[in-house]
Amino acid sequence: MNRAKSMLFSVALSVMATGAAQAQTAYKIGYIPTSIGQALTQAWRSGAEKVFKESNVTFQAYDANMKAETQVTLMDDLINQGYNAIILQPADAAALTASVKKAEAKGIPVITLNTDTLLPHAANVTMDDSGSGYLIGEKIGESLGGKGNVAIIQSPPGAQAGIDREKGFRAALAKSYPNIKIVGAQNALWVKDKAIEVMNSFLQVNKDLDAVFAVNDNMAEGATIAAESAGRLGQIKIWGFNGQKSTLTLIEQGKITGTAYTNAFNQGGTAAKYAMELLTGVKKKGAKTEIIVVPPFAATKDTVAQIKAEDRW
Amino acid sequence: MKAFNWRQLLLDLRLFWILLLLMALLSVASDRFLTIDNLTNVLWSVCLIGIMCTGAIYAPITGGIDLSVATIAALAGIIANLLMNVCDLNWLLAIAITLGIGVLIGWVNGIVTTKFNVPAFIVTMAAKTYLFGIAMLVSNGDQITIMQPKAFLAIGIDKYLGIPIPIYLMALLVVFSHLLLKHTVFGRQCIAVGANEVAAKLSGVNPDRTRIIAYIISAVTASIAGIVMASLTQQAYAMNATGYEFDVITAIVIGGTSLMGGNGSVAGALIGAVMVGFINNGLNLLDMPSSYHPIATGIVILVALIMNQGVSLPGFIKRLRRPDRAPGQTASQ
Amino acid sequence: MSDKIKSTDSTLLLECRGIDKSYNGPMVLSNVDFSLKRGEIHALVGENGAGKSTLIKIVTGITNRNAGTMVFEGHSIPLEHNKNAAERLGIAVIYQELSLIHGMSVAQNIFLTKEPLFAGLPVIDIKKMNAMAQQMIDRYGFNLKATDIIDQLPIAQRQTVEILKALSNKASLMIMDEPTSSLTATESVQLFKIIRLLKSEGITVVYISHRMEEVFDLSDRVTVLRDGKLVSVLEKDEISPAEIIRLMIGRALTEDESHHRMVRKEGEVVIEVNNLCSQGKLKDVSFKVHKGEVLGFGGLVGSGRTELMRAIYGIDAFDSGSITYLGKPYVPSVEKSIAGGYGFVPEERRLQGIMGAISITGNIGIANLDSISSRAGFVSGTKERERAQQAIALLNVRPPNPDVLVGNLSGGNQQKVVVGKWLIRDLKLLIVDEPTVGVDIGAKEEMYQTIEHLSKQGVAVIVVSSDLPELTRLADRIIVLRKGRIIKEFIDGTVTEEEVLRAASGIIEGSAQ
Amino acid sequence: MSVSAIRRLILIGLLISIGAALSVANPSFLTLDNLMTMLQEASLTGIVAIGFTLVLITAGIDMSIGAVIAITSMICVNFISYTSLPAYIFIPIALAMGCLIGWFNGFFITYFKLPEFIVTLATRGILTGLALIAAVKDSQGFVKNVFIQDELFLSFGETVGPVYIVVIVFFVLALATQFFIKRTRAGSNVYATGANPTAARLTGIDTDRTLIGVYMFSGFCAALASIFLCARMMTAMPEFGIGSEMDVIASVVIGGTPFTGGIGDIWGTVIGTLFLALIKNGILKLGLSPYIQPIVIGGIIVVTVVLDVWYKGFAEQRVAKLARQKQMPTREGV
Repeated sequence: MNRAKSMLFSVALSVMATGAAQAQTAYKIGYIPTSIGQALTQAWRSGAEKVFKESNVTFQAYDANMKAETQVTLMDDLINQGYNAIILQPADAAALTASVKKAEAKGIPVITLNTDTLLPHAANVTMDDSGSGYLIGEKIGESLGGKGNVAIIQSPPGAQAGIDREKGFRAALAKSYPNIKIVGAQNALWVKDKAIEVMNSFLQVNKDLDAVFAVNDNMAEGATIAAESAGRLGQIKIWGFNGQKSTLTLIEQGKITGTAYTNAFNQGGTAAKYAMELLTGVKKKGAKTEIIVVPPFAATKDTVAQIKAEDRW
Repeated sequence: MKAFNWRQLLLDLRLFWILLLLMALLSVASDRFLTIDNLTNVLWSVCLIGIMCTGAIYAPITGGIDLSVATIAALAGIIANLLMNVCDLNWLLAIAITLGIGVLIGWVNGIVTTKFNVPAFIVTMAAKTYLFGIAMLVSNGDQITIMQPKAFLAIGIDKYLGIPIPIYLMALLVVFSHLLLKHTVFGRQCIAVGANEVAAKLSGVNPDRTRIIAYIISAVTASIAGIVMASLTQQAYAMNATGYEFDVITAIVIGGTSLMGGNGSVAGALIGAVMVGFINNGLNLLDMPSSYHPIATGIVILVALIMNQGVSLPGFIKRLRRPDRAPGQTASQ
Repeated sequence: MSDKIKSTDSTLLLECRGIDKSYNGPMVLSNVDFSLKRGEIHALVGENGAGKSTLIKIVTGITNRNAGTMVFEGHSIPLEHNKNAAERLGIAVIYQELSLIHGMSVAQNIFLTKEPLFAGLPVIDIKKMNAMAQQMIDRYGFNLKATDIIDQLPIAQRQTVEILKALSNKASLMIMDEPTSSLTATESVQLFKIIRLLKSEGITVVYISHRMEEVFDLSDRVTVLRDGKLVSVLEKDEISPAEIIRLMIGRALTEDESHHRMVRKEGEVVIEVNNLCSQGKLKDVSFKVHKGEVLGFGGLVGSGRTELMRAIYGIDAFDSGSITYLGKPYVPSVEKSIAGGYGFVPEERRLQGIMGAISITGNIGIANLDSISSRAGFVSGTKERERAQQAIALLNVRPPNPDVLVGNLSGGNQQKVVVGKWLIRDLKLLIVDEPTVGVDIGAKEEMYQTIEHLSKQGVAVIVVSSDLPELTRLADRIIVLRKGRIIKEFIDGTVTEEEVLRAASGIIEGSAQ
Repeated sequence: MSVSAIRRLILIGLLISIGAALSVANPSFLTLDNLMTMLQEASLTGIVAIGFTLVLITAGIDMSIGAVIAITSMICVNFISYTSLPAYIFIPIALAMGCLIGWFNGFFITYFKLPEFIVTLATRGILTGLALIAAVKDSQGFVKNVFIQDELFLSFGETVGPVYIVVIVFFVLALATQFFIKRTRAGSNVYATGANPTAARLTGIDTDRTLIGVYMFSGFCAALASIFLCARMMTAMPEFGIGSEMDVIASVVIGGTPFTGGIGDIWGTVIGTLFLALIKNGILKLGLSPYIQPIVIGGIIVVTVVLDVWYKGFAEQRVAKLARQKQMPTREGV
């Protein structure tokens, strides 16, 4: 069902794209992800670049090194440089709210990715962290038959995207599968090597661990390495989040059970198109943030084949 | 072998007792702690830090510091992958070239520190910044998944006799580095340069050359760690190992090496790394929130340092009553 | 044996009686009396290890006496004396440059911790401070500016800053420990003027020196110590260099000792230096050293002696000139020199000689890495230890434990380690720069014997020393440097300390400089 | 002119010429808005750098400053979320906490004679953890970053005319600290302790007390910066400031304060801070790839410090040579 929705959405987008291509005025659009060097943010960037290639846009990416303070600095700078629009992945909702407000007050539309800020702005293109977490919760619950032990590999405390995912996941278990026990939740700092360490300790403590949910794919891949090394990969269902290319391959190989796949190219493209439409006047800014949900797709061994090669990032 | 430094041995042993105490505490706290499996896992997880320590220790021994090790590791993984999977080189050759680039990086650090007389802290801190940029540039900012070749990937994960290869590698490097430091001409020269550069120079040691080699060794072991990390995580990524430099320095200092130079203990650094590994592992096993990890590590650093200064708990309390006499050396000049 | 001290009277500034001191062991001072009159220049003399510095430390409160009474300006000073109390009483020590803060101006250094403040505010009145400092400087006629930064001043001027600092503390007693040891002759003369000026201001000066002429010229009274005991107190009219030396060493010098007979040794030339020049340091220096010869280098500090040694050892490059070593042209570098059979004992032991935090074994091993390691670069711990023990036995290092950290040894034993690391090598040329500074008297004698022994074995030895008795005792030939040039060479026959000193000060055959 | 004055002029010259080049490269550089933002950015680092300069003058180092920023922001946000105390009450408490942490650092360094680097690194770890524990949590126990709406508190992030308050505070603090270290006895003690601790003790300076005071001041400055940072961001995060040590150290060292102690002043740090802020701000204007940016920044830091060290060595050698020639006219002979 979800997949159908997303397909529909893609079609709609490609129709809109033709309209935006007419624009001839030169625009400067800035892109501030939390960190430039991540599969997800790279995919967003490529998606957006593809859209902007068709029009006269300077698209400049900035690296915030995972720090909200740096993002605020960059926002200020882009405002001062007179950028026409900004695509932002806030490291934290509260921390970026003031900056986004400032930009909007200067007439610079800000389109946020995934994490929304607290005050109204142009748009939020989101893969719905919380909803996707919920989806994975349901999938895991379903596959365990409503009973078993689950561990969570967390993001650093305070990282909002990770928190939203985990919250959604916990909500699903609490609501539909109260018999599933969450036996541990540990932070692996978004990275693989820490995830291996954390997973190892999960495996030590829980001799009957049934499933693991890692709030991003990197950590899921790390968990897989640890489980495989301990010879327990077959007994444990590992779920990731994002759906990066390497994870999809691992799903095909049967090592990772599944991930909440989002077409990040598409998501970046959507944000880019929205920005162009605002700039060319095709769309008017509303009083409230327009929330565009790019629905997640639960990629598992059975469904992963449906994701086309060109949609893998 | 009779030329054994008993003082150093005692220091190492003292650390060893702290380590045993920590292990005892943790095994009381969690029944999962004291299992072969778990201990192997801890060793496995401290491998990267441990490998970096074996070389990075030479910087403080000669009176410097190397803050760039983590970034060198990330860069090494990226370069190795580039050579293997883009340039289609044999994996062994790729590793050799990567280590060669490590030598170059260390050489640059060493040259700027010695010949241009810039403090090592600043040199390696700046190196950390620009090497990160180079790593991003070479990898195009991507998280590259390394799928090939199998032999390369085996370095990080494969086991021999139930023990992961990186542990053997770490053990090998620890032994190698220990021998280098304690039983070779170069080791003596490093210690001499750190203890008194002028005296060393007048005794025929070339301080600049010694320092440059120290930074090269540091960069090479960092590269080895980077290769192991790339293989273990099957990933070449500029943000790999972020922040490891502080863990490395922590381990080295807990191990009894002074940042002022002139002494050092590779075994101590390994114990330091394992100690930090145990704390993290113990807290993980107990499912404590990750916020407790840095606190516990910080406290262990302070306790280990104070004990290295030769202060016992009763002595400490006694001194608190008579604060006019501080422990440790008399004047720190 | 000790002469009676003159009667106690109100003119005495300081009166110490029956001072005993031991540092957990032998008595360093026993039953010493020491008194100072107001406004006198009082020399304190004695051989190294006679107890001069301990006595000074007791007076200034750096260490405490075990027994005895001390009265300063009528105040009885308790056994538990301390430095701050001494300072408050007006006792000051002029350190070489220890107590000055680099990077600060003269005025700042003089008034550190007691800077003049704006009325009632915790704010330093810099103008006033500079003016006060300048006023002091002018009053004593020093060639200084209050705003000069310490780092840019030569040693002599730094010393005057020290003196000013003490004066600003309202010191009534100023103790100068070997104040001329790092001064040039002109600077020394300048210092003597200052000391006399201080005297005229009513300040008592205690002057410690090895240079008999200075003592003779300056002092109103002289206290002589020997082996921790008071030998004599000489009044102005009793002072003569010969008498002081007699009292210091306990007997009159024989003709042989005061006029050391030098022996010409003409064997194989070990090293030959021709026209060595180094800009601003050395000018046309040429000399030869033969096998088994002890060549002494005299001259004042700063005359280029140390620079010359560093150049022929290969530490500093020189501009022109040539060196022939063992008959072959030689361009020195430290590594080559060591491999070729040099040994080098540097001037400043703590800064250049020892590695304090490392064991005796390590200190000796570092210069012998070639002989204790295999070709692959592995050090043999057994061999290293053997060699260390060999050196320890050879020089009688105490304690004879190769694992002891060198920083924990006494000065003399530290020096033995520095020398010892060369002795176990196949030594052909040993350069020793100030071999016995800060070395106790027993170790000093051992050091001399070692050098004599080496020369008998055919090692060429170059001794650089400011200690003239040392030079005349050891050397077979003496070269005196002045301002980077060889000014005089004493080859055959006899030489007196006075002759050496005159040459070093530039006074040759009446032509004063 | 003294060597240090020339070094400072060289740095100012570089600052101005890079600024001029940037104005040509991108007109948006030389706009009031941009300059003000740059100054604000510089001031946030600069306030911390002022405290750090004093630490460096005593030949120490303080790695905990970033973590102090984090913990202070958590203290503030806790007061805002859980109490109705006004900002003028809890801000002094937060600043006092900064001092307390500094005292803790200073105590371990002076009492146990432990190396500064590692003590403050340990404190950094402890504070990092405590900040996370102290963070405001939601009902499920997840860290929740509060959007601050306390007006008095937020007024710290406002401007007076076009100038941000933090900039004014930075310059006032710089002025006051410069005055303190150059014109008070306590300030002289700081230099003396760094240049020659033995001599300082001989002169009767309580070096331990001076050191503790310096670390307290460093903690205070970091806490102060934290308040402005929170006001600017309108939130507080437990990660605030962590990792910012490196910028601070780079600023101070570029400003000419060496690691060896006894030398340096606040104006150097102000220039160094402005220099680094200028580079960081300017590089964004050049349209460079984000990958190249760290290479350029790292390179500029190294080159600047190498130049500075080289010039200093060169100048000092010349001074020494002149002094030697004055002392010993070799040409004349005897």
